[in-house]
Amino acid sequence: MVARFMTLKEAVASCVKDGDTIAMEGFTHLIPHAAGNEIIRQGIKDLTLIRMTPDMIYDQLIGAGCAKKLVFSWGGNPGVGSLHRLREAIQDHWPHKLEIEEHSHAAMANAYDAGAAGLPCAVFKGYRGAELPRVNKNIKFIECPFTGERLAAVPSIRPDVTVVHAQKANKKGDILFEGIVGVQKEAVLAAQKSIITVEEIVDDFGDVSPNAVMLPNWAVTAIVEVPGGAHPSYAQGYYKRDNAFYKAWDPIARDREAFKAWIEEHVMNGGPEDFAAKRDANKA
Amino acid sequence: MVARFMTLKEAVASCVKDGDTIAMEGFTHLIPHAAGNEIIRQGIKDLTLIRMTPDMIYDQLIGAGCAKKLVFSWGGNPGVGSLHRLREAIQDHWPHKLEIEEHSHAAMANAYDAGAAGLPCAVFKGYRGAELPRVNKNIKFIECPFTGERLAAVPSIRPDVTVVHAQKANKKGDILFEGIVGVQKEAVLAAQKSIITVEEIVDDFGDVSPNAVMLPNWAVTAIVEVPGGAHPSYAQGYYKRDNAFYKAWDPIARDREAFKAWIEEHVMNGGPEDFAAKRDANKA
Amino acid sequence: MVDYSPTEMMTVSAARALKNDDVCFVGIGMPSAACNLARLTHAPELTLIYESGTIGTKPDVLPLSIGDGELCETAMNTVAVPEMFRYWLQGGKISVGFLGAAQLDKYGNINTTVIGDYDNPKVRLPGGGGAPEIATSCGEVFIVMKQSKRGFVEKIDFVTSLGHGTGGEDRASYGVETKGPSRLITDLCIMEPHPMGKQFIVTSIHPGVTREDIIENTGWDVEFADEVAQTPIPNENELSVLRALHARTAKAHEGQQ
Amino acid sequence: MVDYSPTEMMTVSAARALKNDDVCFVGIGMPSAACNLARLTHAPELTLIYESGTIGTKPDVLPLSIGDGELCETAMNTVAVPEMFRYWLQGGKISVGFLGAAQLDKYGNINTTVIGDYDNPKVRLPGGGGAPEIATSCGEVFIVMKQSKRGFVEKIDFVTSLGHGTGGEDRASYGVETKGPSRLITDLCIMEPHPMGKQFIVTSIHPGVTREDIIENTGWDVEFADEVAQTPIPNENELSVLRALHARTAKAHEGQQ
Repeated sequence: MVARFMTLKEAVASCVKDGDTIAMEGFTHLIPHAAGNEIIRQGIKDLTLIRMTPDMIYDQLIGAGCAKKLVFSWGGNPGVGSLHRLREAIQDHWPHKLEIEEHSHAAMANAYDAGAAGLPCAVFKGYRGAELPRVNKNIKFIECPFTGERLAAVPSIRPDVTVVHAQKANKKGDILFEGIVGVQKEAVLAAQKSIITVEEIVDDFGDVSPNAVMLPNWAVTAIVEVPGGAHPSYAQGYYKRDNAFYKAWDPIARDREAFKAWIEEHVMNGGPEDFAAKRDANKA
Repeated sequence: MVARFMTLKEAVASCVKDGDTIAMEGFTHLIPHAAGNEIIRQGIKDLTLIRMTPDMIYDQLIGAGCAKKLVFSWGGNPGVGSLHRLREAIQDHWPHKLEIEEHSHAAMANAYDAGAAGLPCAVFKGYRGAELPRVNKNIKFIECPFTGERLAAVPSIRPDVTVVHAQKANKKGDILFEGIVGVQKEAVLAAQKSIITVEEIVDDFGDVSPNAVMLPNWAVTAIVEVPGGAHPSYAQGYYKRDNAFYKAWDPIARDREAFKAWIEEHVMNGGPEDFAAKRDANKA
Repeated sequence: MVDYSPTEMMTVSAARALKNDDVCFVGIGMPSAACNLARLTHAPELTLIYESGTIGTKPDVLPLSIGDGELCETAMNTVAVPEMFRYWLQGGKISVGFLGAAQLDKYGNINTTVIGDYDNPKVRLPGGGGAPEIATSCGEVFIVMKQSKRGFVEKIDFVTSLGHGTGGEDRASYGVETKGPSRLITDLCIMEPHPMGKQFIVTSIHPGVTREDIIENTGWDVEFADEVAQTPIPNENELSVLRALHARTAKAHEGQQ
Repeated sequence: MVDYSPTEMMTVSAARALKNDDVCFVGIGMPSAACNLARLTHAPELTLIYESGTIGTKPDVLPLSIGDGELCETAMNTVAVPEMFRYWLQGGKISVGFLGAAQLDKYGNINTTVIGDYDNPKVRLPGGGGAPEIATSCGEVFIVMKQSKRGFVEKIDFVTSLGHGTGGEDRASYGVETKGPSRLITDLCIMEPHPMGKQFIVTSIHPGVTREDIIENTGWDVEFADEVAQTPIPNENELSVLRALHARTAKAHEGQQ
């Protein structure tokens, strides 16, 4: 099955349904914010959200009531402070109770790797002396059959859908990631379906390195051109991280009413086409 | 400990000793033949040789009597036929008995990966219904603690020394691999010490991709400039695979005397400086 | 009407088994010729993957080894070997694995390890390489191999890689969910596994070959399907593309040293 | 004689703990300032690694997040996050991990998960991120943290990452072979683990700080080494480099939106 080019609306409508397990990845870089907004706009519910760093993108989805559960390893607004929507969901069950499954970065990175590798679990040297295994039943320990060494195991991550943002697709639908590539490739390969938003669709990638970080068109489900679609995160070579926006998010997210008004104005009454202007304002 | 630039003689003398476990890698591409010759010249003995595809480079080391044991997954002269020195060592114990530990490619690739990752073993979906587990005690099976699925396990590969060839080092000693990168990076990271022969030492790598396959100088022990050092394999961007030489190896290796004469002439009376001419004859 | 050799018949038949949207893990030798012939004829979008890490490669000449420079230069992308075996093969991304063999039984179990006893072999063969996991992780497996009593045996000396095991549901008993060997293409005929028993049965015979030829060159009791087809002969385009590919390859591999 | 703040004293002291040949896994915030100050002063060849995958990065301004573009643009190489945690951190390639904390006990065990009960937290903190494995896989760990009774507690509410456990040989009982927290740098003093008991003891006091200041801002019974040094004050170069770094950073982060 070769990837299809679609609108963002079509891509989310055809790939994401209520109750799905979804990974939206991007490690500071290339976070698929436009796609996150589209999921809120389509009113999708009961999602299990997976993400190493559920920063602003999941703060929005959680506050908007799309999430049933969160699987994560670090939930903050990096360099700014807390995620107030996440915090309120956990502490005060608003807009409703949020189940959490908490891991370390190493565990999640290994779990994505194992998911991409078709394994049921990831085995790693982790959680030694740490308390998370007491509160997370999805952390177990096994013994190395050769040395007897005690190793941590977590279930692999195998989402129904993975959504990521990349710099480029070519006309055939192959995808190119550059810079901080995070766990995007693993997250796509681990998933049943995938949506890739891209800055641009090009005829070909030119003289790109043979060892570039890429996905072939047959390993991807839907491709959507959304210039600026990672804003307020960034796309190396296209625009810079909008650090000021991350700081501005803090007071918005602190207040339920301010948050609801922001979602109404920018998400419910907005669309993916709004992101190009944000890209232009943060040109590299 | 930052990498040191050395001669090949110094590098082998300081990093490789009798009885070591050594991995010389390169998947068709970038096979460190000049370094292999140097190990024969220095008369190093009782090596445990590890390599996925012990092609001509290990045929030479085994025939020359350097090896006690071979750990491998495919032992042939690709596209040509058998490795006659390997075959004779196994079938007729010449020049002496050779212990073998045989795996599949998937097992060895996973074992290098696990070695680089500091794990005692690799866990993978392998060897299902295959007979090697009957004859190789280093293949065991474990159960996934979440699904109960039966998974294969092999000890990770953690050589005393890894020897590989790369296209470039920069003046600081960082290493750049391009093209078919095989398991070289993993093999170096899995080892206690490493020798990297390179086609050339450059001031800097220019505008190489941020995601290029590289090793920093502090992850490498010894660097040696040996132009043509991968001949008769190839170095992408420098020279082509000398397929004719691989074919010519067959009659040489078939015959003990022809083999001994070849080693005497080209290895014992040769040196790393001979490889530049071979590179020139096979220019890309 | 064109002239062709049995090997050409085999290669063309093997090529035809591949579809345009297949992702194919290519073994060296005969599989490589068949896979590239398919790509150069009816399946231009066929994705070829070699275990050296090259994805979507379109070589102009056949590689002598599975890691020739041509494979990387013409590939969409080249990944490290652990990634190839972990994310792409084990990750279930490959639809067809194409294997050859030294010894084969009627259930498609393959031996490329030893002839004779493992510890005291009569002939030490190269070994499994990628085959043990190609055989279980690819969606299905095609085997291409010249037919002979020596190669097609009742019992193989060593099970390098699993086919249908002892037949029937045995393959699944190893926790393997993929289809396994679904087609065996030889220089005499095409065989496919029996739907229930999983033993290979002859489903198509190449023109000019008799049932006796097949029986004489097979070490197990040959079974024929109720309806046995005649394999269509290579067409002119297939033959000319295949011959040109071999000619380019010979020239490229001799031009050195 | 120059003027400096307690935070500057802390950052400079933390920077000085790093050696030129260290390979340092950098947490965000205070560790990032200290590590880059070291690189810009006495340790120009110091290798800085951020968990986003950047190796040998030399940012001109401090990143707001651990994955800012500046980190990649100035790095020797950028790898995928699974590779970073698997080959580089777990693989034992990192000599120093630099961590901050919300709560800390005298054995260097760290809490960045919750204040209060895990299931009904008073305050939900960001969580462990890379810390649980940074704490066990790096050769040694430096902790940098402003001193307060609220943060320096007798018993932390949740053990996000292991320090010396319950002291003595407890850390090794988890199969951990690395050194663990070997230095705690605060705005008041420097503490190091007791050679036997492994509890932190004050080994150096910053100028102008009294023993009482330290005792009042610590939730456990403070121990002082037999010989307590006075921390050398920041020199002019350290301060000017640090201030210029902060000024560049502030300008860069405000210049947008």
